[in-house]
Amino acid sequence: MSQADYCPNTPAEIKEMLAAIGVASIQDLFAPITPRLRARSFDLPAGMSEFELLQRMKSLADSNAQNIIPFVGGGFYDHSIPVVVDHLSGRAEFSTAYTPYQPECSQGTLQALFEYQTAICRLTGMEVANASLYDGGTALAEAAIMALRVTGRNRLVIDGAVNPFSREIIRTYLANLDVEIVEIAPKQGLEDVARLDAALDGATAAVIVQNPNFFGSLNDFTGLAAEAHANGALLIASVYPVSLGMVKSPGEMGADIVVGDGQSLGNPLSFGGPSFGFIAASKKYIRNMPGRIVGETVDRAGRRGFVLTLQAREQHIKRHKATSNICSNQSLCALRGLIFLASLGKEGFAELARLNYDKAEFAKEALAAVRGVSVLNGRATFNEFVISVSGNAADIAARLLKDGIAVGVPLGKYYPDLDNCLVVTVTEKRTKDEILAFARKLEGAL
Amino acid sequence: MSQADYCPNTPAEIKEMLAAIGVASIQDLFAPITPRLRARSFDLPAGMSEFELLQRMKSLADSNAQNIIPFVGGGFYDHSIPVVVDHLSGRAEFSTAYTPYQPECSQGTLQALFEYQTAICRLTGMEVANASLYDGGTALAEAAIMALRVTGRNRLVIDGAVNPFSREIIRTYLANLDVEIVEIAPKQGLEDVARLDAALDGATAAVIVQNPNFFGSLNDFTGLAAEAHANGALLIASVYPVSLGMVKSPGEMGADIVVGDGQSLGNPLSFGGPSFGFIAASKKYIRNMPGRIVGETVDRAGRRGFVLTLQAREQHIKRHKATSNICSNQSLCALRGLIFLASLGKEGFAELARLNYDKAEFAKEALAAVRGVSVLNGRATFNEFVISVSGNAADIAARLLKDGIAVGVPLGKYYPDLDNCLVVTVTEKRTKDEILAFARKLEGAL
Amino acid sequence: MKLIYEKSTPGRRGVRLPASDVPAAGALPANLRRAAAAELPEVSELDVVRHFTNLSRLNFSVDTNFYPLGSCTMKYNAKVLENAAALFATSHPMVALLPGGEASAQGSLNLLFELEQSLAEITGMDEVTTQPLAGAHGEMTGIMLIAAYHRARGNKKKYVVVPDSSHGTNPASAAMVGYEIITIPSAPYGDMDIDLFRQAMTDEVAAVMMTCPNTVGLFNPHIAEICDIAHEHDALMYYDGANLNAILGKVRPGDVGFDVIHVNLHKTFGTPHGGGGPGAGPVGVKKALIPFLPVPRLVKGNDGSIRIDQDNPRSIGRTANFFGNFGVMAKAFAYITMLGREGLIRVSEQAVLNANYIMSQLKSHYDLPYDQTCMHECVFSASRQLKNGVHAIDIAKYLIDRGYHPPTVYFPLIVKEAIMIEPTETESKETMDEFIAVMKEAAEMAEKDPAALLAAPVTMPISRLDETKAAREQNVCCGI
Amino acid sequence: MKLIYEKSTPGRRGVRLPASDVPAAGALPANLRRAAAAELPEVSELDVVRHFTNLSRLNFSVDTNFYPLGSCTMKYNAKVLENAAALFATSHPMVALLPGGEASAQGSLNLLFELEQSLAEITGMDEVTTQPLAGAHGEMTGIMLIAAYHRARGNKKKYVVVPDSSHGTNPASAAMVGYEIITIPSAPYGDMDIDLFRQAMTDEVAAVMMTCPNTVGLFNPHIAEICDIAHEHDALMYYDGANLNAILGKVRPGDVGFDVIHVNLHKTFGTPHGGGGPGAGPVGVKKALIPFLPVPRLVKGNDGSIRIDQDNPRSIGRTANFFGNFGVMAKAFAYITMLGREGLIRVSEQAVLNANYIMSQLKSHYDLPYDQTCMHECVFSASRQLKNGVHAIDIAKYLIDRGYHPPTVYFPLIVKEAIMIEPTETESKETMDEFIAVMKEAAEMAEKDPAALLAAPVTMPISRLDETKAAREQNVCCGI
Ligand SMILES: Cc1ncc(COP(=O)(O)O)c(C=O)c1O
Ligand SMILES: Cc1ncc(COP(=O)(O)O)c(C=O)c1O
Repeated sequence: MSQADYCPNTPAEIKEMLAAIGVASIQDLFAPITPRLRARSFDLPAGMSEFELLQRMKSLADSNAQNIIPFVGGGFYDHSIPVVVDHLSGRAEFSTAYTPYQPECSQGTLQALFEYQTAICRLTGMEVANASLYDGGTALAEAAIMALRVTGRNRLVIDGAVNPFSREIIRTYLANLDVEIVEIAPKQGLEDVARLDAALDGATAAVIVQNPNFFGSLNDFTGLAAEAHANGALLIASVYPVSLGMVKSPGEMGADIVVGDGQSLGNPLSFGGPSFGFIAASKKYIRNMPGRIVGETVDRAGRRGFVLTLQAREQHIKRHKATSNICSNQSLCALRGLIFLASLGKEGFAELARLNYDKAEFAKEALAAVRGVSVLNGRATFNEFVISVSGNAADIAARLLKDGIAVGVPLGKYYPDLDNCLVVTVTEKRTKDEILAFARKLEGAL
Repeated sequence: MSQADYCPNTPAEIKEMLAAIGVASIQDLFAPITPRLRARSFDLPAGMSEFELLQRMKSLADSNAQNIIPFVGGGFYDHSIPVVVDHLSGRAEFSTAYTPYQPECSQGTLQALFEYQTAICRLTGMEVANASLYDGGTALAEAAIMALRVTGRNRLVIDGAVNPFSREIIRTYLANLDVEIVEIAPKQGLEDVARLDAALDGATAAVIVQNPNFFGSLNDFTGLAAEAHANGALLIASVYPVSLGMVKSPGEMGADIVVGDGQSLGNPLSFGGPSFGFIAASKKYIRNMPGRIVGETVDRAGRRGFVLTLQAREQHIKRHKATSNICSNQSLCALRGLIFLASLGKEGFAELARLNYDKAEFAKEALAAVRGVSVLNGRATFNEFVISVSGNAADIAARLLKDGIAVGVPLGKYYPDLDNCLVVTVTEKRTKDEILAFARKLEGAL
Repeated sequence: MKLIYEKSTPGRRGVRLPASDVPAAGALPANLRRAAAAELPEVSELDVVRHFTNLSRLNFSVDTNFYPLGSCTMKYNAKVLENAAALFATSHPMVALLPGGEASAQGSLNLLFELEQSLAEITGMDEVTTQPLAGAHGEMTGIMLIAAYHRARGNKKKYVVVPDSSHGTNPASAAMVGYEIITIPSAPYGDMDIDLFRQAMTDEVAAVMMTCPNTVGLFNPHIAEICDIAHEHDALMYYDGANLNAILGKVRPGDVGFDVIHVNLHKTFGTPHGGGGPGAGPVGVKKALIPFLPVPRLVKGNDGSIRIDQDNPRSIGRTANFFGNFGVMAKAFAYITMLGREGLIRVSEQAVLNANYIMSQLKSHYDLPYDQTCMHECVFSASRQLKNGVHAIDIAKYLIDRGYHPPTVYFPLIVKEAIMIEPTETESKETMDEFIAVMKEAAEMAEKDPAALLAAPVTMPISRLDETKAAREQNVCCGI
Repeated sequence: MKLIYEKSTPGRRGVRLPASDVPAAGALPANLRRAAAAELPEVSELDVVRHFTNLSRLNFSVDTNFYPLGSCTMKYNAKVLENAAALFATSHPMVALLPGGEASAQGSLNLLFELEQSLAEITGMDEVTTQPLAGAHGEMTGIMLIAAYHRARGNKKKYVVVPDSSHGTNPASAAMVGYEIITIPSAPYGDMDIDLFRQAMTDEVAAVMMTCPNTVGLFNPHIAEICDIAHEHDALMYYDGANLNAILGKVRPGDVGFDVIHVNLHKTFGTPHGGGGPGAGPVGVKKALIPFLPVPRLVKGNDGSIRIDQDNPRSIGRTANFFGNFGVMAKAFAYITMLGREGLIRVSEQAVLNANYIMSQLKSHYDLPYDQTCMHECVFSASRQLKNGVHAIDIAKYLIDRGYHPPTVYFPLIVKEAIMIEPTETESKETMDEFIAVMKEAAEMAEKDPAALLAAPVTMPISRLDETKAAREQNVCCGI
C-alpha cells in the first residue's frame, strides 16, 4: 500500500482491540448508523505517498505566475520576513499544541501570547489587547460589535476611506442586527473629517476610521476622538501595524478600540491567509473584549505564570451571552508577529517603517514625473498613495500585469468617481530599480 | 548599519567591559600582536543583511542547471528523503549542540547515536559500529588502516571494481606509509575473484571489495572471506546501504570490517556533501576502531544512559598513538540516516531496495532494446549496471547532458578498456516515463 | 522564564534590514508622527532564538505527548503538509483580484476550487465556500446564509434551536446573527430529547444546530427524523462538522438532511492547531442556499480555468478579507489528496476503534454515563472519584505529571465532572495501553492517596495557577 | 527514554513509498539475497516524530543554553545560513564531473571558488582547497602536502614538532602521515618554550604545527621567530586554524610565515556543530605547495566560468569523494558574504573582549595560570577548589544544573584541572554576567558545601554516568 494514512495499528492489534471491545468487526462499531443514514457516495480519488503529493503540489504552485512584482497592498503587504520567524514558530511544541487550556503544560504558548499582547499594546499605545482575532477585517467588525455593547447604542459612523473589504465585512456581520450604519464618503482620497464630525450624535456607538486610510493617507484623529467622546461615542481605529514604526499611534490620538491585520508582521502573503487580527482597547473595556486573553498570575509557590483569563466573556462559558462566538483564533500567526517584532526590535522596527516611507516617497516622485500621471493629493502618506492616470486605470493595470508588474489597485470598482486612479503600494522590498522600471513601463502604457 | 554581525554588545556595555578589564580600548587587547605580526591585507567586500544574502544565494543556486535527470551514481544517489528527516534533524537541540562530551546534558545526541550504531550493525550484519566517519571513501581508508593495525601486516589486496574514488583515497592516505597495495583489475565489469584469491598471502592484512561493485554487480564474497581468514587476513567490504534492503549483508558473508557512505540514507545530494561514512566490525576489533563510539551504561541511580566510550582509542587522549586522527565526524548526517531508516522501517526499507532493483531491471531491458546498446554482462546487479554503446561513451554522455539527461558515468576515464561503456544508475525516483525517454534519447544519439 | 522585555538592553539590535537604496524623504508633519518609538524588545537574534526555543519547550504538544483532548481531534499532522503549504507562501491575494489577475493565480485558485469540490463530496453538500476562518466563523457564516434564505422567502424567524450538549460556539454564533436561542435538554440516553425537541419546534425557528456524533461521542439514531421535523417548519438543519472525524465515508450530513455544514479543517483534515489557531471553517450548503454564499466565489470556466466572481447582489457579502485561511486550506487539500478515498474511510474507522477501545478499558475504573458504542470519543465522569474529593481536574493535572496532555474536562456541560477522551486514529494501541494504565493508576490513587492528585502537577516548572488573581488583576500587558 | 527499537511493533509502518510504475523483476539468486530483512524499527511516522522530538529535548545546545565550551567556538549560527545552504540540496556532484558537466554546476562551483579566494585572503595564503571534511582531516591533508613537498625536494624528513599544549589531532594527524612526533613543553608563561624548541629543531623535522592563539588562549609573541627557525631547517610551518576566531583581520598566518593552514569552518565561520559534525576543514597553502593540492581543483577560465581539473600528476590525490562538505561550505560562504570585512573584524574584537571580560571577573574566584591578556578564550584552573575535594568536573556538572553547558575541562592537558572558557562574540554582557555570578557561586559552594557539587547534576533526567562500566561492557549496539 503506497498511500499514507497515518493509522498505525497493525491487523493483529486491531483484532486484539476488537476482542477487548467485544465486537466482531469495525463495521459493528458503526451499527448506530442505520442504512438510511449511510453515505450515498464518497467519490474521491485514490491516495498517494508524500513524495507523489509533493510533486502534485509543486506543479500546482508552479502554475501560479512567478515573479510578479507587487505594487499592491489593500490589506496584505509584501514585507520581508526574517528567517528566524519560520524557524521558531515552526517549533513543533508551538505548532502542534492546542489552545492553552491546561496552563501548566502550556506556558510556552501562554507566555508568548502575553508578550504578544504587550507588543500590541505598545505599538498601538493602548492598555489591553487580546490573544488575536481572525484577521483585520473581522477584527474591525468585532470592534464595532464591542462598541455597540459598551455603549448600548446601535448606530455606527464609518469613514468611507476605510478599506472597502473591511466595510463590507462590517455590513455582513451586522446585516441581521438592528444597527444603523452611516458611511461618510471620502473626497478624492481624503476622509471628510468635517462630515464625520457632523454625523456623530448621541445615538452613535462609535465612529470607525482607518490610518493610514485605504488611499494611504495619514490623518491625526485626535480631534475626531474628542468629538466622539463628547457624544458618548467611541473612536475605533483600524491601523496598519508597520506604519506604527513612525506614525502617531491611535492611543496617542485618544482611540478607544484599535484593530488591524497582522499579516505584515511576519506572516507570508500565502494567497491571503492565515494572518491574524489584533484588537486593543482601554482597560475599562476589557470585559467587553472578544476572544481569548492571557493574564499574569502566580502558582501555589508564588512563581509567575500565565493563564487564559476573563473566560467568562467567552462562548464556552457564556454560550449565547458571550462577547463573541470566536473560539479558535490565529495564535500561531500572532506568535509569528511577536517573533517578527522581537527580532527587528525597537530600532529595527522604526527603521522598517522609515524604509517603507522613504521608498514610497521616492516612488511618488518617480511616478509623478511620468507624463500623464499625477499624485492625487498632497497629503502625507505612509507606503501607499493614489495616482491618477490618463486613461482607464483598470485597463492599464490589466495590461501591465501581463508584463509582470502589479501596478496598484484600480479604484473605480470601489470609488466610481476615481476610475482613473490606482492605489500604489511600495514596501521596503521594492528596489529602486523596480520602482524606476515601474515608472518606465507605466509611461509606455499611457 | 545594515550588515549582520551577530555581535550583541552595545557601545555602553563595551565601555563597561573595557573598564572592568582595565584597558582603554579593544585595540589594547590586541597588544600582543606586534606590528610585524599584523595582517597586511584583509580585502573583503562589505557585508549585507540576511535578506540581501538570500537573494545573492538564490541567484547563485539558480545558475546551476535545473531539472537534469540523473541516471548517475558513483557514490552519491538521488533518493527520496521523507520530510520528517529535515524536520527532526533540524531541531536546534540536535543541530546546535557540540560533541556529547558532557553526557548528562547530551542524552539526545548520545541515545540517537547509539540507535544509529544499532541500525548500522543490523543493516550490515556486524556486531559493533562507530558513531560515524567522514564519508564512504575515507571510511574505507580508515578500515584499511584498521586492518593494518589489527594484523600488524602491511600489504593490502584491493579489488579494482571498488569505486575508483575510494581506491584513490586509500592510495592518498597510505602514500607516506610503508604499505604494499596490490590492485586486481576487474574483467569486463566483474571482479576477478580467482586472482583476488590468488593474491592473498600470509603478509596480507586485508582484501578490500565492494558490493555492489562500481559496475553495479553483486557478488557473494563468502568464499573470499574464508580464503582471507585462512591467510590470517581480514575481509573489508564497502557496501551501498540501500542495497542491504535485499542483498546479502557483508556480515552474512563473513566480512570483518564493513564501511559505506550514508548519503543515500536521508542526506541530500548537496553537491557531494555532507554525508557520512559508516564503519562496522566484529566486536573483537572494537579497540582498533577509529572515531567515536557511544556505549550504554547506568547513572548513579541505576538508570540507563549513554556515554562516549573507549575514548582511550582517540586522539584527545592518545594523541599520536590514537587509532585515527578523526575528531569532528558527521554526527548530524548519521542522525539523518537513523531517522530515514526509522521512518521507512523494516518493511519500508526492504520495499525501497526492491523498488530500486525493479526500476533498474526495467531500465536494463529498455536500454538493451535500443539498437547499438548492450548490457555488459549478465550478472545480477542492484540499481546500477553497465551498458556498452556503439560510439564513444563520453561524447554521448556530454551530448545528452546538454539535453537535460545525465545518462551515466562513462567508464573510459577509470577503465580505459571500457571506453564505450557507461554505468547507469536507476533509483526509485526515476519514473517509467523518464526511463523510456532516456532510452529514446539514447537511441537518437547513437 | 523572563519575559522577552525583561531581556531587553537599550541599543541592542537583532535582525538587520538592507540599507536604503533611495534618498531619505522629508519628515512627516509633527502631528502625524509618534512621540517615541514603541518599546519593543531590544535583543539580539540569539536572544530571540534562545527565548522562543526555550519557551516552546514549556509546551506539551502532539509531537511530544499523547494529547487525547476530546472535541479537538488532536491527531498527528503529517509534516509533509507544512512543506506543501509553504510552496504557496509568496502569492499575493490582491494580485488575483486585479483586472485580469486570475490568470496569475491558477494554481492557488485550482487548489481552492478542488478543495471545495472534495469537501462537497465528503459532506454531501452541493457547494462549499472556503472563506470562513475557523469553525465558529463557519457557524456564523452558515447562520447568516440561513438568515438570508429566510429573508428571501419572506419567512419570519426568531429562534435557533440547539441541544444542551452543543458546543458553546453554536449558540454564540447564532446570537451573533441576532437569533434567540432555544436549548433542548438531553435525554438520559445522551442525545437531544426528541420529544422536547418536537414540542419546541415552531415556524419561528430558523435553524437547528446539531453535531452528530454529538459532544458526548454518540451518534443520534433519530437524526433523520429531527431533520424531517425541522424541515416541516421550514427550519434549516445546521451541521457542526467539528466531529466529522468519526464519519468520513460513513455518513454524509447532506444525505441525512442537513442543509448547511461547517468543517473544521484543523480537526479532521490534518492541519495543526498552532496553540489555538489558525484553523479554517469552510461551509457547505444545499442548492437553495448557494445564491447567498459569500463573495468572492470561484467559478470554473468552460476552458477549465478558474474565475473569481466578486459581485453577487444576493450574497451575504464578504465575511473575511480574501479567500479564507489559504495556508490552512493548502494543507487540507494536500491531506485529502494524500489519503484519498480509502485513507479517509480508514481514518474514521480507526478513530472510532481507538475510542471504543479506550472506553472498554477504562469503564472498570471510571463512571461511564452513556454505556454504549461511542464514535470517535468517549466521555467518562469522575463522579466516583469525587467521593474521595478528587475532581476531574485533579486527574487531569496528574496526567500532566505522567507526560500526557489531559483529556477535555468539564465539557460537555451535561456530564458532571466530564472527562472527554478522543485518542484519534493516529495513535497506536501501544500508546493507548500506556495511557490506560496511567488512567487506572490515577483512579487507584483517588482511592488511596487523593492528596497526591490534588497536589499535581509537581514535575512542571510551575504548579497550579491562581486563576482568580489573574481575573481580578487583569494584568494582560507587561508593565515594565 | 525507550530506544526506538523498544517502541517497535511487528507490522507497524511509517512513511510510504510510491507504488511502483514498472513490473516487478525476477528475484535475485538466493546466494545474493539477505536471509531476513534487517531489524529496523517498525514504528509509525508519529512514533518517529515523537521519539526524535523528545530525544532532542534531552540536549543542551547553543540555541537553548549558553555554551562556553573552550576551543570549540560555540557561537550562534545564524538561521539564515540554513536557508542559504538548502538552496543547493538537489545538485548531484557526479553530474558536474561528467564530460561537459561543469556547465551544469556553475552556481555551486562559483560558490566554492569564491570561498577558496575569501579564505585565502583571510588567512594570507595563496591557494585553498575545500576538500578536507573537518579540522583533523585538514591537518592530515596539510601534512600530506608537506610530505609531498619534501619528497619533491628530496628532503629526508622524519619528525613533526608540536607543543605540548597542542590539540590531540595535531600529533595524531602527523602520525597518520607516518611522521614521528617531537613534543615541546610549554614555558611557564604558557607558550611553547622557545629554547627547547630551538634545541629540538633539526633538518629531519618536516613541519612544526602550532595554533596561535594557542589552546591556553595566548598569542605567542615569538611566533615569527619560530617560523624563521623552522624555515632555516626547511621545515614547514603548519597553522591549526581552530582558533582563527580570535584574529580575523588582525593577523594572517600567511603573513607571519606559516606555510599551511586549515580552517575549521564549523568554528569560525558560522556553521553549526550538529552534535559532533559535519564540519569542514579547508586547507590553505603557500605557492610552493600548490602543485600538490588534492584533486579535483577548480580553475577559473578566461571567460569567467569555473572548470574542474581532475587530473594533476603531482597532486597528493583525492582525500575525499567530491568537493568536500559542500553544504557546510555554502553556509561559510554565506556567513562571510553577510558579515563582510567589517563584520569579520568585529567578530574577533568582540570575541576577545568577551573572553577578557570573563577572565577579569572570575580571577578572584579561580586560579588563573597565565594572568595576562587572553585572546578569544581563557583558561582557569580548579586547583584552588581541589583543596576541598572539588574537581573541575564537579563545577562543570553544577553548571549543568544551572542551565549552562560546561566549559571545556581537563584540556589543555598542560593546565591542571583546566576550565577553558570561550564565550564567543555572539553572547551579550548580560548573559556573561549571569554566568559569572553562577561560576562565583560554584566557587563559594566549593568552600561551603562541596558535597553539593559532587552530587551535581540533580536536575537532569539522569545523574552522572558510569563510564567504566560502559568501557568494560562495550554495549554499543542494542541487543533486542
Ligand atoms: C463541537 C465543536 N464545535 C465548534 C467548535 C468551534 O470551532 P473553532 O474553534 O474552529 O471555531 C469546536 C472547537 O473546539 C467544537 O469542538
Ligand atoms: C585546536 C583544535 N585543533 C583541531 C581541532 C580538530 O578539528 P575537527 O574537530 O574539525 O577535526 C580542534 C577541534 O576541536 C581544535 O580545537
